[in-house]
Amino acid sequence: MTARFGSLHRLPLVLLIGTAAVFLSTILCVSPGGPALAASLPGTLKIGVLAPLSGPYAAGGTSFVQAATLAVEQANAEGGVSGRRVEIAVGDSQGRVDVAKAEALRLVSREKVSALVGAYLSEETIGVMEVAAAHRTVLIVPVAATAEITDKVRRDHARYRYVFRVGYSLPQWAEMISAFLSDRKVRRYGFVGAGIRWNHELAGTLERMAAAHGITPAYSAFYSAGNPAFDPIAVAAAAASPDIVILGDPGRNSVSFLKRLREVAPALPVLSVGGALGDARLAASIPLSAPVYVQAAAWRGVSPDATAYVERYEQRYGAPPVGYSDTLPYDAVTVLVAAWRTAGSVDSAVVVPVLEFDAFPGVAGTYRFDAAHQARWGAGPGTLHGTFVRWERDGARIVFPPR
Amino acid sequence: MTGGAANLKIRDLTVVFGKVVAVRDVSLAAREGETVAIFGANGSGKTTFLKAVAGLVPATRGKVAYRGEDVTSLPAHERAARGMRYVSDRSRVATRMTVLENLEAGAWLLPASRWNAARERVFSLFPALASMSRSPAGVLSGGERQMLILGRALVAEPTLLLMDEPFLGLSREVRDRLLSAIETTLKGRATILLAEHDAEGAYRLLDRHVIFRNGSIVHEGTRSDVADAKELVLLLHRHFRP
Amino acid sequence: MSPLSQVLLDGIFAGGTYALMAAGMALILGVVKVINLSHGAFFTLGAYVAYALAERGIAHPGAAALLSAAIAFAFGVFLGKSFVNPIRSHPFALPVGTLACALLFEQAAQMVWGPHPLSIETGAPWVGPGGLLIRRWGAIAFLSSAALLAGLKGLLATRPGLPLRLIAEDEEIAGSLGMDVEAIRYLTFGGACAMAAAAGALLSPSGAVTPTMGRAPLILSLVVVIVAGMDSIGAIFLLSIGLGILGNACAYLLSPQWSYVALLAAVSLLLAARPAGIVVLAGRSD
Amino acid sequence: MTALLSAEGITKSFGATRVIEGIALSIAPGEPVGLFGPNGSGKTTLVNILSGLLFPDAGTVRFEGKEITRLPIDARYRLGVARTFQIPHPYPALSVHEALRVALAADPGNRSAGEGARGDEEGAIEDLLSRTGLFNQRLVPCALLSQGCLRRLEFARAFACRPKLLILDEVFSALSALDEKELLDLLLAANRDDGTAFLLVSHNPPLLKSLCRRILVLEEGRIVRERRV
Amino acid sequence: MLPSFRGGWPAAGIGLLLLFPLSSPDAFFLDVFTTGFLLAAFAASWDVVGGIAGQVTLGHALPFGAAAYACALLTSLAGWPLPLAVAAAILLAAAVGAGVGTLSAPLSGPFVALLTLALGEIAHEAAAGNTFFSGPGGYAWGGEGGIPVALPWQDAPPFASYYVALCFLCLASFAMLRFSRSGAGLILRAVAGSPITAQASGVPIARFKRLAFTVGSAFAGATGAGFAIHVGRATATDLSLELSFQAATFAAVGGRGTIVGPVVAALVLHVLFQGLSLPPAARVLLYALTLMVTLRFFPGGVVGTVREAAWRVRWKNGTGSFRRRGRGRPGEGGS
Repeated sequence: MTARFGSLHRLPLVLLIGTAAVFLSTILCVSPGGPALAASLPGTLKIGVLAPLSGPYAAGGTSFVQAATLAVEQANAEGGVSGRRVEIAVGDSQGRVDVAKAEALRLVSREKVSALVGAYLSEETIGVMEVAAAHRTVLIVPVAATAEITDKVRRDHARYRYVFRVGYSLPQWAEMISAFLSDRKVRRYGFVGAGIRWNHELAGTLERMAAAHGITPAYSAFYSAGNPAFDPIAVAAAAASPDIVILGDPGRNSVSFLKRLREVAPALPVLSVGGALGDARLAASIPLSAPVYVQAAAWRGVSPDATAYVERYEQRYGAPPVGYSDTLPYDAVTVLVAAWRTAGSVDSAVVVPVLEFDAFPGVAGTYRFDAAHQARWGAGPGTLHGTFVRWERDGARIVFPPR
Repeated sequence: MTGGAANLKIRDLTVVFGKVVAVRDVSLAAREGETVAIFGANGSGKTTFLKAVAGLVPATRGKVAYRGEDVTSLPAHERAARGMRYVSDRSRVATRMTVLENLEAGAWLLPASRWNAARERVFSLFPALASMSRSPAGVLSGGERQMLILGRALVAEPTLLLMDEPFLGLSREVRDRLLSAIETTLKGRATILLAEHDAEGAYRLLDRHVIFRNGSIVHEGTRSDVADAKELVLLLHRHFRP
Repeated sequence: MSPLSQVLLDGIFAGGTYALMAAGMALILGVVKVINLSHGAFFTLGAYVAYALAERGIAHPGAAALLSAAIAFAFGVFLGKSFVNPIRSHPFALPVGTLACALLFEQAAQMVWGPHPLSIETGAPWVGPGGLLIRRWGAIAFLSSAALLAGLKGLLATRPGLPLRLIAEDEEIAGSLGMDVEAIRYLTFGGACAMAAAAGALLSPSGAVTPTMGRAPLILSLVVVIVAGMDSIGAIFLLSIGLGILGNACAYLLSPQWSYVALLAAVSLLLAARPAGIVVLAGRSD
Repeated sequence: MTALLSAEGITKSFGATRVIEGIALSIAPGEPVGLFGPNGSGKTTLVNILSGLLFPDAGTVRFEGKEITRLPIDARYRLGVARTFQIPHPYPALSVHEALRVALAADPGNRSAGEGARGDEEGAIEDLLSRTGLFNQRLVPCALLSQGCLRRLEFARAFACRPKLLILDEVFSALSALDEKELLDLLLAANRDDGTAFLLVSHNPPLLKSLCRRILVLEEGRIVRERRV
Repeated sequence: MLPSFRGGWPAAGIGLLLLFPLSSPDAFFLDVFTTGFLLAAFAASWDVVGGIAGQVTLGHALPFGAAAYACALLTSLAGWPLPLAVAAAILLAAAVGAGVGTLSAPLSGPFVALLTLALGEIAHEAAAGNTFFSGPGGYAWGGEGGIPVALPWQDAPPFASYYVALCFLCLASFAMLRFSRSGAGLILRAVAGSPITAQASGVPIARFKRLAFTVGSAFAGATGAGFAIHVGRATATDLSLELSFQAATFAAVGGRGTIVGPVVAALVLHVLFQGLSLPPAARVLLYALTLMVTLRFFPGGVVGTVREAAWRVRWKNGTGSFRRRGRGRPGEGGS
């Protein structure tokens, strides 16, 4: 008797009930409005920080959280926001869009954060954007550079107006690199990067922008993470005899590639677009037979703020920041806190206009957002513009922009 | 039970696989140098019994004592180190190893100094193996494989030989060759448990015989109980067909 | 120096790296009959040991290889004895179990040494005949994989290697001949892990040391081992070198982005072309 | 009378070793034929070629006049050529009943009949089970069966396609006398009542003589003698 | 007796899952469960290929991702209505499965795993490394950012997603269970158990292997399309080896060839390790340790080990201990 009743073969009945329940609850839960912001909590204010803390991207994600932590401490040292302490709540996005979305939901619905900062990879960030838009929560994007983010803000401002990017857009990266190449009298460059969309787009944008300076690409190659064939790339890059080789979005692979390249072409200069090569711990083992340049958002010595930040970071974590993915999250939190202070509230409806119209000083410069909520670059002192440094045996030296 | 000092004593050995009781409360003793033939239909538990004695399958219950030492809890390789050798059916040669390597594996526990002599002894018993010693065992015929398997046991100079259907599917000629090899090297020197179908072949070796049915011993007899192989066949026939 | 010949020479070296990993995996596959997905983790372990030594001023790859081999052997024996051996009878549980072990190690490495890439100085390459560069790490990888595989071949051909081959063919018989099969299995597992760690230590200066660095070489050596099998050490070596050359030639002549795809496609074609050599019954005449 | 199965010029090598060479044989409908040969004479290879598990390097195999040289074993089974294995390879997780359902599902007549044939299928299975004496074991997973039962299951599986030709590889070796007798009776009954031809491979001459009308003797890959009983 | 409750537990489980959202959990929990349901359906679809048919595939993300990408491209670029795009995506996944099945049918054992791994990785490389399509914004689509799915709604209420995904999981696993117990499923289990005997019983094993790949891939495709809709985007992760491994892991822990086992394992492991919001390091360590401990003590998978034990209990006293029954379904006897 029992075998007949409960068996999975009787599932249709259960499913019928289930389907009925689906319709019932869909009707039930469509009616009430969206979730309320937990801005009115007394005591502390929470900022949700999303970054990959496990798996292959854990290095970038860890630095990301470290920078955000310093920023919050700094904010609290300056008295918090209207006397309320600021805290961060961390979510591990694991490099996956579904996890990033789920963690963003957790931060918003359970941790009751007032704003989000993150995520690290482009796909994660685009997923988190949807959560931010749905919950009308401010999201500051420090790293992900894809044009899709700002494009969405431009096209559907009403929905995505909560999203601001302090990180650099591809044209900004490309513009800066072109200026630097021009300054170094480079005529032909080689471009090598991981075979991801970001690098393909950077290479394309750079080619267009550099052409204005009369600089042409001599070689470009994208490698696969499954079998990064660095030897042939290094040989081919050297054979094309460019004046400099640019490494796009480099993680640990940049170190391996640089070693391969220096074996074949010891005198060929290399420019790393941010990434692991800005790491002082690595610099000691990098072959420096020719210049190694690193493009960074900020560096020790660029401004008093930058120097102070680098020193605090080094003191806390044992090594200076690499200048990009562990500097911009600091600025993201700083900008957010400044906007809260100005607005006198953490309510998104009030904070968004403040972010849209005010200027916010940070380590890398002063942030002003354009119509697509992308931080604008400027030429004068105090504006955003990025920095190039060159590694020497005893540390890095700022070489661009010229003072 | 026959008199004399039994050097292999098995008491109430039981082996259960899942739901199947393969061997049920079997007690058996064998004296030094005695050959005991184990007859039984397929599935009557002969193979499991021999493997349990050799330590290749765990005994569920019961005790195996060899030369006064309880070896029930010892793994197969430690029993082998005490002179036991399990001689499997002919499918169990390492086909990708050469004949010589198969023999050498058999002499794994033998001091290196005695290896050359042991090898030559096997080669003189089975000249066919000597001529093919460098070939992979996979090319051997069935009879040659059985010679190799027996040779692999003989090189180790065993004191207790557990033979599982060594003559299965062999021509009379090969069988006689194997029988005489066993007679010249081991008969009277080592204790032999021989599980067989072939009453005629086994009759040449046995001192005693037992008959298995459904995992138990149903009949025990001595060589003198049967006058010749034919009578043994008749006896077995009676027991196999209830 | 012609770029193409340099690329092909580098391909041989790259193949040496795969062979170095594949040798140990093949040994485990043959004797323990397990596809060990934690092999890459032991490679990573070796690299971290080398880094830790270099940081303390002992930048000698040989010393690092010895120390890391000893550490990996200990861990490998533990893993083999208390995890792999008991669940061997469920062949499907083991790839997943060893993968979990690799994740465990990656996370532990990240907690001990941090997630950031670390690096050891490479040293200058040697210049060979015709201006060809002989990369130091490449030469090390090639020579040590050649030596390792030759040693393995030698071991298997001599008396001490007999149990390994017999266990690969028929464990029960090995046990009945007096070989301690369980012990030989976990010792082999430990030994193969030690080989992976030594490889990691030797190759650590060639790139960056990170917790997940073992993943990429794992996949490629897995490919080598499954296609070549344990039977022929020579086949492992040749296939590794072949894949190395193919990957590099493809990256140079076609596109680097497709070199990984080209390797996998080549292996797929190899499988499609001769599945008959692999089907169970074929070739058994008796 | 046309031959049920005929083979000509069958040759097969593995690597450098030629296992069988230029074998020709034919089996008439309903004819019991024996194949005798010492170990290593190529019996199993020949059986594999005749049953479609291996394809010959040269030569042709015909069944009822149709060439089937490169027809795989499953297609031959559906034509009515069934074989048993010397060492049964059971499906560990399937019961005896299920194992026979698999064999019956492959029968084209059974499959095309659709759901209406379910009763027939049950009937056929019960018939096979009772003929082979496996009825009491029908729900037991194959992994728990004894050797004798596995051999019976091999027979039941082979009979499931109502074979015109049975190829039996050493089926009676290493069996208890009871098992042996029952299976022999089964085979003889099939031969007598349904006109099933069989090719019985064995190294047991008395057995072959008692069962077969004709015995082929295989040595070193060739048929060296043919004895009529 | 324990076996008599066998069928009751799934019903109770489904009832609890239906009740759960009414206990007002937060949106995050609902999201974790929704993803869990999809992963569970994916694990079950792996089990059709890797468990029932015994073709251990490491490229099961291929049909999953292919359907996700098809769903995204057809809705976003071609402007197809969503149901049509989903149907097309499932068909595409089935076709991909048929193709993979055709290629791998002559292979056995680890070679199947290797070939499917290679095919999956090739697809992943193609998706991760290339920007084939230009979206309306003037920037490229594809690559690591993936391709959005154009949905007719915005911000689906988590309740709705939860119930739809649960409903999908129930229907899909019910269908897969029925398939595994059908005649074709029986033949596939025979092919998994012993290909030689199946072949000698007249089973054209290549065709049935292809069938298993096709059916399993169709379900994987349905899950992939659902996943893309839930996440709002198809990304290269949908084609990754990690995802294939994840499915194989759930099957190993739950019990291969049981369908229910992988579903339960996926739900429990996913909800446990995503839902508890542990610190990342603790999560990875605990996840790995749980896997190792489970496999150490249930090497046949939890459901598989329990089922085998029940099996042995039932036939404890040999072949005569069960009653003669009528024409019942074998293997489903209650005592």
